[in-house]
Amino acid sequence: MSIHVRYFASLRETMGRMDESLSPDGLLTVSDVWKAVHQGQTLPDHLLCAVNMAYAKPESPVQDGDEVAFFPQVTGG
Amino acid sequence: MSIHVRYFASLRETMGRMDESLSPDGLLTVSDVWKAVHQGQTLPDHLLCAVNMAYAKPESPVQDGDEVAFFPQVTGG
Amino acid sequence: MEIQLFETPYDPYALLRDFEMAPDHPGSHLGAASLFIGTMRDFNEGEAVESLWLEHYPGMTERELQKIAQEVRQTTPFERGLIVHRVGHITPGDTIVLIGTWSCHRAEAITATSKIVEALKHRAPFWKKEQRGEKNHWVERNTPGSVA
Amino acid sequence: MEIQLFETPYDPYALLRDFEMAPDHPGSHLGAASLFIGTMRDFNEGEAVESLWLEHYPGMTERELQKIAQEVRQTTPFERGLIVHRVGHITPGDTIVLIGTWSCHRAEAITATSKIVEALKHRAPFWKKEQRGEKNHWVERNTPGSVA
Repeated sequence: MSIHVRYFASLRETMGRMDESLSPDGLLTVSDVWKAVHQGQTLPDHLLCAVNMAYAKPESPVQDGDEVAFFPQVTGG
Repeated sequence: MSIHVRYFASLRETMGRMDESLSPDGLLTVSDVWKAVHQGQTLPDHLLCAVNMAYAKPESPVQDGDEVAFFPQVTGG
Repeated sequence: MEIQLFETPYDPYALLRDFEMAPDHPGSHLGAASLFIGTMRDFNEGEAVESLWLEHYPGMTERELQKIAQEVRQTTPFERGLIVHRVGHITPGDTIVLIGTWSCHRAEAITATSKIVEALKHRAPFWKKEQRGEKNHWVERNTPGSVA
Repeated sequence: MEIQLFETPYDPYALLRDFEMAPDHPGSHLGAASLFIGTMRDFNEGEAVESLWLEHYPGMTERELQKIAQEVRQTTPFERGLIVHRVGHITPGDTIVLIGTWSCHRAEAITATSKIVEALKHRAPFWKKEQRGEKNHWVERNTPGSVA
């Protein structure tokens, strides 16, 4: 299994990819997932995150099979 | 000349007429106009009044040629 | 402010489309429209209402609606506004009132329409008479469950 | 709550008429409808905007809109609700968002729609990218003069 990571909008462009899959080993929180793809850097305050399509916090737990998404402030409407 | 008095809605039905014309003699205020057609009675609190199609008060002045209207609370919308 | 009073049924959506298509409607500059539509209900206070008679004060009604729009505009600016109201004989499902404001900013449009709705209910010279079965009666102000 | 996302232009008024005609719409029981319509403007911050790209998060966007509707309904009950949003390539004059609530009471409809509009702007996963001349850029949250 794995953790499916997705990026949207400007972050998708900055990352240069829409999504990727990570091995769940050692990834306990959303923050850990971010660090795993950013050489240990902290998740910036201005980014939002979701686990399985519901808003989450950096400290929210993640499990094998989860979909974790990162994106900038929303601007719809 | 004269003062044109108009009634609307339930008051029109109670009065049994839509409008009437009064001689302006001695009619200085809206209240006086009401008293002239009600044997000296005071204008009841629950009624509204207008002079020349703008809301007025019982003490608002009236002049020869004015249109004075009395009606119940409004219920549009 | 455009004010329209109709003695016969009107389609609020056809009317809105026409309003927005008009040459003086600054189309794409206005990002936000806030609309309120009041429809005649077939029930009031648990009783079936067959029809409604809506009386108004021709001349004063239009003036008061213009005044309301101007007053609201002073504190809550909007670009375009529309007030439509039925008068005369009305049956359930008919649109009674349509109020719309258009603005560049959503908060202003929403607040302006809401203020116009409240002011219209409290000040505009309209009076409703309900027909329920054999009886008819003038609607009292602030009837619980009053229409819209 | 009915949620609709469109990739191509839609006519908000045709859509509203269809919605009210639907068999499950309790027609004449609902006296009040409060509607908000957000349209793409052709100017932002004084510059011409040629087009907009609206990205969303398929699946989460719909869920979040349902959550917003449910939360608003708990404090401000309404009978029926509709949220429509464009995604993809949008040009000036296109309707971006349509929010409507129907209720027996005008205050509830007006408040519910207003709350849904605010929550959608702040929480629903949509992102706008503006095309101005040769440049395009992602719209920042709370841009002064931001659309609607």
